Amino acid sequence: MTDLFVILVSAIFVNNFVLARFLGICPFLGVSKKVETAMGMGMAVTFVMTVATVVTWFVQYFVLIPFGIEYLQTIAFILVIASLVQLVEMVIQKVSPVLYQSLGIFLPLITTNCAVLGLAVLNIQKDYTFLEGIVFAIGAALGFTLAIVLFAGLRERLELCAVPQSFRGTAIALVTAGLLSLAFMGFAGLVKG
Amino acid sequence: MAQHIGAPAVASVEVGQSVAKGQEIGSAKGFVSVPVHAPTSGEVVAVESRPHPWGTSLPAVVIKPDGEDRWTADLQPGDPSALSVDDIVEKVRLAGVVGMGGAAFPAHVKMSPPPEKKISTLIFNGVECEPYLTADHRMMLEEPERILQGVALLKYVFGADRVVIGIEANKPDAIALLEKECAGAPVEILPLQVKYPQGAEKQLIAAVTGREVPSGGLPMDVGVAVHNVSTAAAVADAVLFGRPLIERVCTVTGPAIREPKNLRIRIGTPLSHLVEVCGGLTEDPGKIVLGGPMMGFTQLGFDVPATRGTSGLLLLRDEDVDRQEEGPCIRCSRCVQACPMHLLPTTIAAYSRRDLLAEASEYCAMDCIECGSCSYVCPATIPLVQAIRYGKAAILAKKRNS
Amino acid sequence: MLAAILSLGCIGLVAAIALGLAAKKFAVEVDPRELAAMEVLPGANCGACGFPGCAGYAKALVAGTIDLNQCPPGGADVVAKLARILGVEASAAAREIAVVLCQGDNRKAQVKYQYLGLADCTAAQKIAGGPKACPGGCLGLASCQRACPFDAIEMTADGLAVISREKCTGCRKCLAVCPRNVIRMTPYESAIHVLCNSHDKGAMVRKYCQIGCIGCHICKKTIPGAYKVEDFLATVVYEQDEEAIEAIGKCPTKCIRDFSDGYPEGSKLLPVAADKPHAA
Amino acid sequence: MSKQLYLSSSPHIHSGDTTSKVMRAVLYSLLPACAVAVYFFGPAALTVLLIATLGCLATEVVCQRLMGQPVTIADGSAAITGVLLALNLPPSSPWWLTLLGAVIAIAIGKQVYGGLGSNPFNPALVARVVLLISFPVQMTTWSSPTPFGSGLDLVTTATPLGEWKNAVMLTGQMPPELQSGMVDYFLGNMAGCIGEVSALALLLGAGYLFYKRILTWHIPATFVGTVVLFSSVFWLASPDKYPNPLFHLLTGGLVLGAFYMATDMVTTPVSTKGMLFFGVGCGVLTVLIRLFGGYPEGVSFAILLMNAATPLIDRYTRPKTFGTSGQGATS
Repeated sequence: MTDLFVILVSAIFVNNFVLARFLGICPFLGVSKKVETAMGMGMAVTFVMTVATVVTWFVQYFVLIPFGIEYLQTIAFILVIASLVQLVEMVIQKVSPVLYQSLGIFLPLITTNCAVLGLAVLNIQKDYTFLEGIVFAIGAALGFTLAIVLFAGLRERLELCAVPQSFRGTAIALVTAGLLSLAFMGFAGLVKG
Repeated sequence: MAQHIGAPAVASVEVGQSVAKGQEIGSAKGFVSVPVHAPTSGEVVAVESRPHPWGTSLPAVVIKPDGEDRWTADLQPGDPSALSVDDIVEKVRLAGVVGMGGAAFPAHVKMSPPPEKKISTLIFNGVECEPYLTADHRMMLEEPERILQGVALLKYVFGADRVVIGIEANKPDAIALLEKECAGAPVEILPLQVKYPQGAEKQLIAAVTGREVPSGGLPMDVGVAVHNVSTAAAVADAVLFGRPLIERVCTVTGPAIREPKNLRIRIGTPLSHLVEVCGGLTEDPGKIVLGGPMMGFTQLGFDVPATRGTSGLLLLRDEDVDRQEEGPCIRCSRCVQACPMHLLPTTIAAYSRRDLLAEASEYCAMDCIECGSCSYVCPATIPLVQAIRYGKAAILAKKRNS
Repeated sequence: MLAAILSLGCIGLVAAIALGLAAKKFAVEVDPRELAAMEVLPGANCGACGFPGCAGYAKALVAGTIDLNQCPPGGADVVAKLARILGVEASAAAREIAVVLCQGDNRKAQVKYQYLGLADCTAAQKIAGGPKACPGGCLGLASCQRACPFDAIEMTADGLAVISREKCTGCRKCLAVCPRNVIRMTPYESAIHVLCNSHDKGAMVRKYCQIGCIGCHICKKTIPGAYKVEDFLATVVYEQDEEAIEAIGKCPTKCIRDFSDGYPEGSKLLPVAADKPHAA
Repeated sequence: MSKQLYLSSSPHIHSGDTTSKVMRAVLYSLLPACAVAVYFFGPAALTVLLIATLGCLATEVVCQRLMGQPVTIADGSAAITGVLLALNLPPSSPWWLTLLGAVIAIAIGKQVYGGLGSNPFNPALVARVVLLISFPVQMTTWSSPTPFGSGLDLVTTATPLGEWKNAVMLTGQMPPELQSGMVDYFLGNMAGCIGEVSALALLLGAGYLFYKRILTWHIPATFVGTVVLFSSVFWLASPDKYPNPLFHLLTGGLVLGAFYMATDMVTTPVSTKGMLFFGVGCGVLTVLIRLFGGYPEGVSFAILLMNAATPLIDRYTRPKTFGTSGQGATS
């Protein structure tokens, strides 16, 4: 139980996927202009991450290892994740066209999102059990959501600031992301994860 | 002719015509409108556009007084016990009575709430609406009978169970006098905390009844009607004596005036005359403000007339005018603490200035009462109220268009 | 090797079937022409077409409810492309640009009071009709400049808005925010304008502005067809302004200006060599 | 009348309080802390103070010149950042470190965001954390205080919090003598950053700000209160291992942080509810990082993290608009 908790906290704060591992920067920068959109993206990623973990775990232990083809891990995982994302995309487009509009190109980009693939690979590398893997996935996804929502809040505020012309847009967003990551360094060593 | 909120009256006299004091010289157009009356007897010398306190030139009737100050013959005194509610309201409308606090909203409109809104509490506003002004205070000290006659009439009109006169606690003389005057009458005199904007309608209602007027609603939504004490006196004049509203009390004050005074003025008197009566200026003023310092309008000169809503004339010197350049917001949150409507003035202002109207109205821009508290405390001297006002106007315009 | 091919193939097959089913179940119709139209439009979302952004315009175009020439920033080029996508004939709109009809900056035109507060023309206009004594003159608080999505408006040091003839796309955003209606749409080909917006009588205008139109009729008398005077204000008749240039030197207050010769005083904009057919 | 009148929108009077007056009051209130710092750490502290302040002012001038904006160092905000940065550095900081910090604080912490009022993070803390992560050796070389004129050189030692962390790492136990010097801790007679050592001097200054009504109680009270409560829980559970709340209160940068850094108006919530939440968040994070984190001191990180959360806090703690609280129903 403690182990699971440590995994969770570690994934959310200490080894935050975005701010400490620097995975998933693309949607982090792309879909963080509004808090609502960021929340939507967070949820989409949470869903994809959790399901992807389940599926890739099964693929790894029931297909790749038995057949001795672990070297095909990357290809197999990308294939699985890509199909999953397609599925999510279709569902969102049907259920919430507004969210679909605002997520734009970044939704399909989760396909090749290093955060999702990284999660799947890390899960295998760390020899997590099925349950641990799921907790890790949820933690990572929550961490991603936390980071992107915090960041979206900051960017919404920046909209009202007199940021110098040359720093507007991505430049100031990157500076802010850097500072946010700096603040998250404070969690270093909180738990050994 | 624009003497009140709503459609201005239309001149009904011609040049050369001789008019008597109290005679109708402008007739009302529409429901939210009241007639205008000659403040004295004399000859009409012009019917044309003249500078108006609102900053533009508006239609006006210029009367040259004949010095006789003769009342018109057709005043109709009324016996309150013989009049129906509708009769009283009609008399108030014909007399051109408007809210005397400063907004000058026609009183008869306020007195005709839709039948489904039961008014249980009637509040009389004896709280000075703004700092510097003392007109209502003088009114209460000098003419309590007229006020109380009006109070009784309005109580009858609304059929209210509870009648309260709210007065700021720092005016013990007025409180004592009114308490003595209405001993035995079913009227409460309620001393209220001294703070701006206690005299604002919604804040007054909250202080007296503990009820909050819902956002976007009117006092009648919480079963309350609010009238200024001076309005009560004007109602009494109109109903009991048939006298139209042709005079009011106005505070002339400020550092640039020699002898600050409360004057009983005829509507239409040029401001220059008020200044003369108060001993003239001590120096060239930096700002001429009609109304109070928090919500009044600045004027281009002294050649505009006093209107029914002229509660004060404030003359500031150059050094009283805050000319500090606007700085960036440092989010000190003083405006947030100061806002009587519990808004975030700095956020609304920032959105308004960037024309982000959807965001501004989401932050309840339309609930702003423009009391000026936020701008007053802002250390960066950001014109918050002006920005919010700009945003409100834009939001309204957008709503009208769609 | 076989295992690898088979297993990956199976995974792929399962995924393909799932996606295929989902695609049926969650299908959403989008007109491809709408997407194509979006590609062609400038994407500035300026709103000149009257729709919320380019996407809204594209939708309306496909629905066939409006003409193709509602996008001034796009110009004839975009109209042609849209016509190809939608398969209809293009009707090219004549290029119109906005001009500030005023030269009364803070040095040339009188100011009736010192304005304190929000640096915005609409807000200032509410305070006794704005600080400029002239009821039609440019207030110089740059509301139009902030509204311009194309950076086409310059504010001179003395507080006068000047619109670049080259950068202006005719989107009319500045017209909407100007409380004094001093900005007008004019044909791009006409570079000569009477730069005044005051309908006051000549004597009044002289009192508050050195460079305003006093309604003296001299321009109209010089070239009768090219000018008209209404309510003490002369304007160029843009349809027949071929010889308007002849009257410029005659104007006693110098309020007629040929923009192909130079922008109003104080502006840093440079005139582009005139491409109008009747340039002198 | 020959001269022109002023016309403007209402209101026509102003409280007279201005941004620069506020800033100046904050500067004055920091004087006692600076004085104590110079007393305990001698000329070294004075050098750091001067370099940081002048560095910040110079950076502000350069940045604003470069961007073609009016230079606004007169408002005093850059000077405050400089002093606060100095107070957050160890007395033995080399000059280049201090100067680098000043440049980071103003250029990256503030000016890229558009100057005063726009920065989401506290500039001084941004600089401190950047330095702490980039130059851990210089930033954690502490000197024991050597009262002015005692003629002693600065001696390298550890801060009380650092000592505790080392001891717990090695033995799992807290050296009991750590908790014996509370009076010294209160006065400032301990190792630490220049400005954080003397709770007494900082409280004096804060008292002045309270009197001036520049500081409100919300953030400091909830911040300190949460630290005390939260650390009490651990202390009561295991008094041998965890230090008592008073130790938490007086050592490290809690007082400096709670009264000066966490109350920076620009980077904190505007509503009362938001401020309370902000204070609690800072408190919880501080204790967590102090007791379980890799760094001995968590105040800076805690405040930065809460700075990051400020827009969200603002969003969800908006005051209820008058007339929407449901008290309006006709009774």
